[in-house]
Amino acid sequence: MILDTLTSPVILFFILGFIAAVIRSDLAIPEAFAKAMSIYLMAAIGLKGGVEVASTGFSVDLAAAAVSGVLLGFTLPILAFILLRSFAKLSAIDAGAVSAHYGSVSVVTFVTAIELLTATGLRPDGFMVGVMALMEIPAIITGLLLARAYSKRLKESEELEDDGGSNLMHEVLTNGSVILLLGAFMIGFIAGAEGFAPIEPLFAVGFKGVLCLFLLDMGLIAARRLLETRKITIPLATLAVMLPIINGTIGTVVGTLVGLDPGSAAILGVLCASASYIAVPAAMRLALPQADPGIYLAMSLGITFPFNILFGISLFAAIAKFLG
Amino acid sequence: MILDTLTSPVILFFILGFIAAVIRSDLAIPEAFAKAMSIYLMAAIGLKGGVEVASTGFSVDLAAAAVSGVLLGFTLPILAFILLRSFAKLSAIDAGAVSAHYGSVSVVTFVTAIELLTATGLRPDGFMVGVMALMEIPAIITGLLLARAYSKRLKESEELEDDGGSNLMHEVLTNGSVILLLGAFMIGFIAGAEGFAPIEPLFAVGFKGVLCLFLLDMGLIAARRLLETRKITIPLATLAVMLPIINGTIGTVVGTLVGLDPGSAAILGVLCASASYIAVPAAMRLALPQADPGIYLAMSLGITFPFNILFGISLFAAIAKFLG
Amino acid sequence: MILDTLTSPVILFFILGFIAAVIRSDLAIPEAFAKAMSIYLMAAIGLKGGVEVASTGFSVDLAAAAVSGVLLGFTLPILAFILLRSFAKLSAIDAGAVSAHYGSVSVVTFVTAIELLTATGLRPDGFMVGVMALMEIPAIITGLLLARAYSKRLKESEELEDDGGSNLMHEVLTNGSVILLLGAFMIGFIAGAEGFAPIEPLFAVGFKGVLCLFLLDMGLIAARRLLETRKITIPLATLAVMLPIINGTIGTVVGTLVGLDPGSAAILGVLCASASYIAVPAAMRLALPQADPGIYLAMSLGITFPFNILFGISLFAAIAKFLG
Amino acid sequence: MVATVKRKRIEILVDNPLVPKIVNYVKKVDISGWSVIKIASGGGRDGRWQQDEVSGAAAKSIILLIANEEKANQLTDALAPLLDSYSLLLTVANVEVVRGDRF
Amino acid sequence: MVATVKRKRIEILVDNPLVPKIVNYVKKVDISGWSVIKIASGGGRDGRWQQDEVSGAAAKSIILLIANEEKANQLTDALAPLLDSYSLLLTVANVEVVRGDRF
Amino acid sequence: MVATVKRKRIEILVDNPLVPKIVNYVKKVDISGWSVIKIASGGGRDGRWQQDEVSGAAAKSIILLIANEEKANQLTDALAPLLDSYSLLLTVANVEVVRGDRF
Ligand SMILES: Nc1ncnc2c1ncn2[C@@H]1O[C@H](COP(=O)(O)O)[C@@H](O)[C@H]1O
Ligand SMILES: Nc1ncnc2c1ncn2[C@@H]1O[C@H](COP(=O)(O)O)[C@@H](O)[C@H]1O
Ligand SMILES: Nc1ncnc2c1ncn2[C@@H]1O[C@H](COP(=O)(O)O)[C@@H](O)[C@H]1O
Ligand code: NA
Ligand code: NA
Ligand code: NA
Repeated sequence: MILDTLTSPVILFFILGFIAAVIRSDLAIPEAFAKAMSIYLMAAIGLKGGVEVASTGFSVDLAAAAVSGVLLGFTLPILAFILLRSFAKLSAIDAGAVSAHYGSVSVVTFVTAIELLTATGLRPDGFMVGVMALMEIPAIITGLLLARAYSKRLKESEELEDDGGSNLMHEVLTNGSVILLLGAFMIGFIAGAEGFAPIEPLFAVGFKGVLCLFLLDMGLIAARRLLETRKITIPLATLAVMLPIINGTIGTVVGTLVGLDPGSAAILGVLCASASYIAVPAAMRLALPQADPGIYLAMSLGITFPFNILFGISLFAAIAKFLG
Repeated sequence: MILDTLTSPVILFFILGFIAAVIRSDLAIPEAFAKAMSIYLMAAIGLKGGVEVASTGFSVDLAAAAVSGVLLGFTLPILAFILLRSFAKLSAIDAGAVSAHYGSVSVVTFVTAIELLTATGLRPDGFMVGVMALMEIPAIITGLLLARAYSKRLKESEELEDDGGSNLMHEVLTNGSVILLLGAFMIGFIAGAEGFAPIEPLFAVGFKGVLCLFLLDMGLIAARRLLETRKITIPLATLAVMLPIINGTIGTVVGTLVGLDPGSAAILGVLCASASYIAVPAAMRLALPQADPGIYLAMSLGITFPFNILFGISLFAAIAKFLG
Repeated sequence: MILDTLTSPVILFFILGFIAAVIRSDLAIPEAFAKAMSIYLMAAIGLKGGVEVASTGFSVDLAAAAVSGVLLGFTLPILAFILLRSFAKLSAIDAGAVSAHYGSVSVVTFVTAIELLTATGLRPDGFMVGVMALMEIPAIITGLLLARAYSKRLKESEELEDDGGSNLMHEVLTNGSVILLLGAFMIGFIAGAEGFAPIEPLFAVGFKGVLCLFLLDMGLIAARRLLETRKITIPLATLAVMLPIINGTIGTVVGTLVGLDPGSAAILGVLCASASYIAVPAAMRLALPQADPGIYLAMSLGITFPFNILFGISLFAAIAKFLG
Repeated sequence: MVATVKRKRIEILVDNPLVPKIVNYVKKVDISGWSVIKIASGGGRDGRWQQDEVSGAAAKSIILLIANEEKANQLTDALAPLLDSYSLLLTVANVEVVRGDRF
Repeated sequence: MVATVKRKRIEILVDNPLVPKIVNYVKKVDISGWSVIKIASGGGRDGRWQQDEVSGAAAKSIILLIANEEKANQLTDALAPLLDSYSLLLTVANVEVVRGDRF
Repeated sequence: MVATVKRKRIEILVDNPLVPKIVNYVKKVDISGWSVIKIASGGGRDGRWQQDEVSGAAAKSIILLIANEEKANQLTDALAPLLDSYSLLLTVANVEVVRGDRF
């Protein structure tokens, strides 16, 4: 499947963007266009997921996937935190912030995985969109708790900003991408296949093409992050590859154990392996301003994202197939 | 039809946007994307209207609708002005500005109405797009004349800016949305069904989906306007619901009387009921800078727009059906 | 064909934009939307060209077209330079900058020509996209050499910025549009018809419609350039029409002589006739900051672009048909 | 060291639809040029607002001008009667302009 | 000539996600309003960045405030403890505000 | 009250394609960072222009820099020869930077 992956236009556009940035081309996707594409992609997958659940109904699998996803979101950051502290010698604040990213999920990695898996016959269940939306948040809580528990500096300054907690929870729960994903999911569910039909053309016809252009932009961004960073040490770079492998394997195994079909188990693996670069960075900037964005963005955007797109997805698909 | 309306994805996206803003989510549609969608929607409806008129030819109905639309545009603001002065105690300047909004039209309300009416079998005539474009302007003139006639303050400062008049008429007649609607209408008319065919895919395939995403944004904007406003009194809020009901009923009745089919009569009602939030606010900022934008934007965007989308369209459709 | 041209929606939208700007309408296409459309158009034509070459294979024609294109790119600026110096009395610096524009190419003129030629049965070969990408750069080199050779002022200040040369070559070779065109061409070539199929809907369905909206913007921009300029003399305006006619005729003749089919020969003519307004202006601002952008932008965007769209394409098609 | 001249840096915060009107005043006073910067969001007595409104009528920009003191005064005098009705915010600061004789 | 008053022009360079937090401080000090300007790109100790990042977390804005000296001082005092952890850049300059009594 | 230091606020108005070149000069002088703000539209001797041009070659930005006087002088000296050919507009103003020792 890796070869299939590497000659798919979706991936080739990512590579094109990456190369363009490496040779320092001035190619750039306007910010508003990139945001428009991400809104489109999220609305599309939310709708499709909702329509699918409307036709299949709620199932034990759905509940199993949702519960596993949330539990993994809460617990995976602990392992990441330990490794980041011991192996990469990060401060508790930075380790807490980074581990929150790795426990949460990347929407684009998810969408790309859906495309690649579907193309190779491992079509995941529609409800995994909902699972993804649920998995955005738990790791933020664990990451913050870990940072607070192990950082002296934080404990001292805590009085200063007592209103922070409630603000943060509100911010995280009403995060734009969470609302849009869950909202579109609900709309798809309410409208059903019939109500969805009139708007389907836009969301079906354009989907893969838009994903190409979006990954072109992600390639540019990932490479520029990597080139500009001055914060990535060898242990950090190593963990940015090891954490997705470990988390993704755990996720795929758990998915298989709770009875998901191979496609859905692989997607659960991809979700665990992927690191957030939208919701969590914004939350961390707010809740842990002392943490260094140079570290968590370079790791999640610059290394883990390309790794998952190019290799991770195929790896977890292989594991899921082997187990399934 | 109200139930159909409320479970249509187009409307559900509006509600999603509204709820997202109410729970203070940071969900946002980039400004450039919103403008792009509005350009797309206007070009699409203009083209379709022109193509349709090219195939049906000019008719008595068209002339009747155009003349009624323009006359209603000139006269409806007078009623609004009286109610705003007497019932809501607005100053002559503010009342003039608000009444200009209610005499003019909202493109998005029109487009949404076309979708909802077509879905329920009440397909309006293609030429109504042209009628809408013609109805954007007259109310601006009436609103300004009313403000000038009844405001002492304005009369005194009139010498200061004698060049204002010609500038304003130019500004209003060359307003981007008017030019785009009429221009696309002309292009559709010249190109005809055959010339339109090669470009139809873009404008047909995406239309309803784009409308969904645009209404998502409108929901966000309407709710934020409403939440941020400090200018809306109970009488103003009441009028923001009553004026569309009154104007819309008048429009539907007039439409039926001049011989339009029920779909077109309902659309004429919707046009009368809708309040402008693009062309008129810009014109008012220029021509009546003393008027308070906080009032007219909150009324037209925050209350009247949601009212029409959720209830008004169904109401005028029912009236048109009953009369037709 | 001219009549067909002038009633095609693609051209009508250009005219609409032009008229809107002339009557000083405030109609505007957001910059981010315009850039998004140009990225989409370049990706689409690159992909299609690559897919086509993948199915037809490399051919003698392709090599002949590529070599002629590059040679024409290097040599045409010389003629332009002589005319600009002698007839329009430009300084060596300005003449060098302008001649670089006329030796390079305009992507939108190319795309519009492809559409119009295909519609009239003169379908050009897919590899012409690659030729276009190759033709963006050579004229920049010739233009700069000419300016340096004939300008005293430049020779004196040369020591000041010795690092300029290598920077410039890098800038020009990694120019975003060159990378995107060639990159998409490569992706289309690698993916082939089969790999392209899943993403084709976006790039096929939307293409002509997007081109319409893009030309609407180009009409606005061209007319605004023309209205705002204070730098265009009658000799310059004359050359802005004569240079495309001369260069386009040379290009069409050369294309026919090296054995291209009439459609491809006409496209080579269009490429020679068109003047750059994206890659070259940016390169000139960097490499010849002393040159006046008011001159080269008004000529290429304000006069030559509309001339080619409205008349040039039809002219070179007629010549190619006559010769072919 | 390079020669500098003292000039005024004028900032006018204004609603987008009114920008052309202010620019007309700038031209009348014969200031050499102007630059417009968009405000992304803001807040005041009328509550918060963001640029992402379909209706651009409430969005704002800053017009930035460099001018000598005389022209700066002429402009502020010309705009003073409009300050309230247009709800402009007009500030003037001192700057050194490097080789700025043409402003 | 038109009357002017002396005021402070405060610029706060801040990461986008933190803008609402700073605005809360502005409101507590009771400054009449604020305006936010987007930074398109920039660079510092952490290297270059551009606005066009999917993750808006590293993008920056400038919050622009006109206030009298007293409120300006209150605000800078309130923000001082956050300067480092939020890596704010906070500058204060003198401006004349035309008919600016309400600021 | 919080400690402030006196610094220079430099604004360079420049055509977009030249921004990287100016940034190179900024780095040579070792100023700690820079921020770029887009100009949406403007006008001068060459007539009006707007950002929404396909060709970005005529669009403009402001590079904003906070630096101490010494570095500010070094930079203006370095840029002076380019002012005319690049048609830059370069202004320098005084600001107080709160806790700004690192600039
Ligand atoms: N006095 C000024 N104040 C502010 N911006 C200016 C001024 N003069 C020129 N500009 C800006 O610099 C650009 C080029 O001016 P010019 O070189 O005179 O054509 C204009 O489009 C404005 O954006
Ligand atoms: N003190 C201030 N400093 C900076 N910007 C302000 C200030 N007051 C008002 N504004 C801006 O002016 C707009 C209108 O303010 P207002 O007229 O008070 O509603 C606000 O939305 C802000 O963008
Ligand atoms: N001296 C400066 N002048 C203007 N902007 C600066 C300066 N230093 C830093 N910045 C801005 O602040 C951001 C963060 O800087 P830093 O904290 O040094 O990484 C940079 O990306 C710039 O946008
Ligand atoms: Na994860
Ligand atoms: Na109305
Ligand atoms: Na050419």
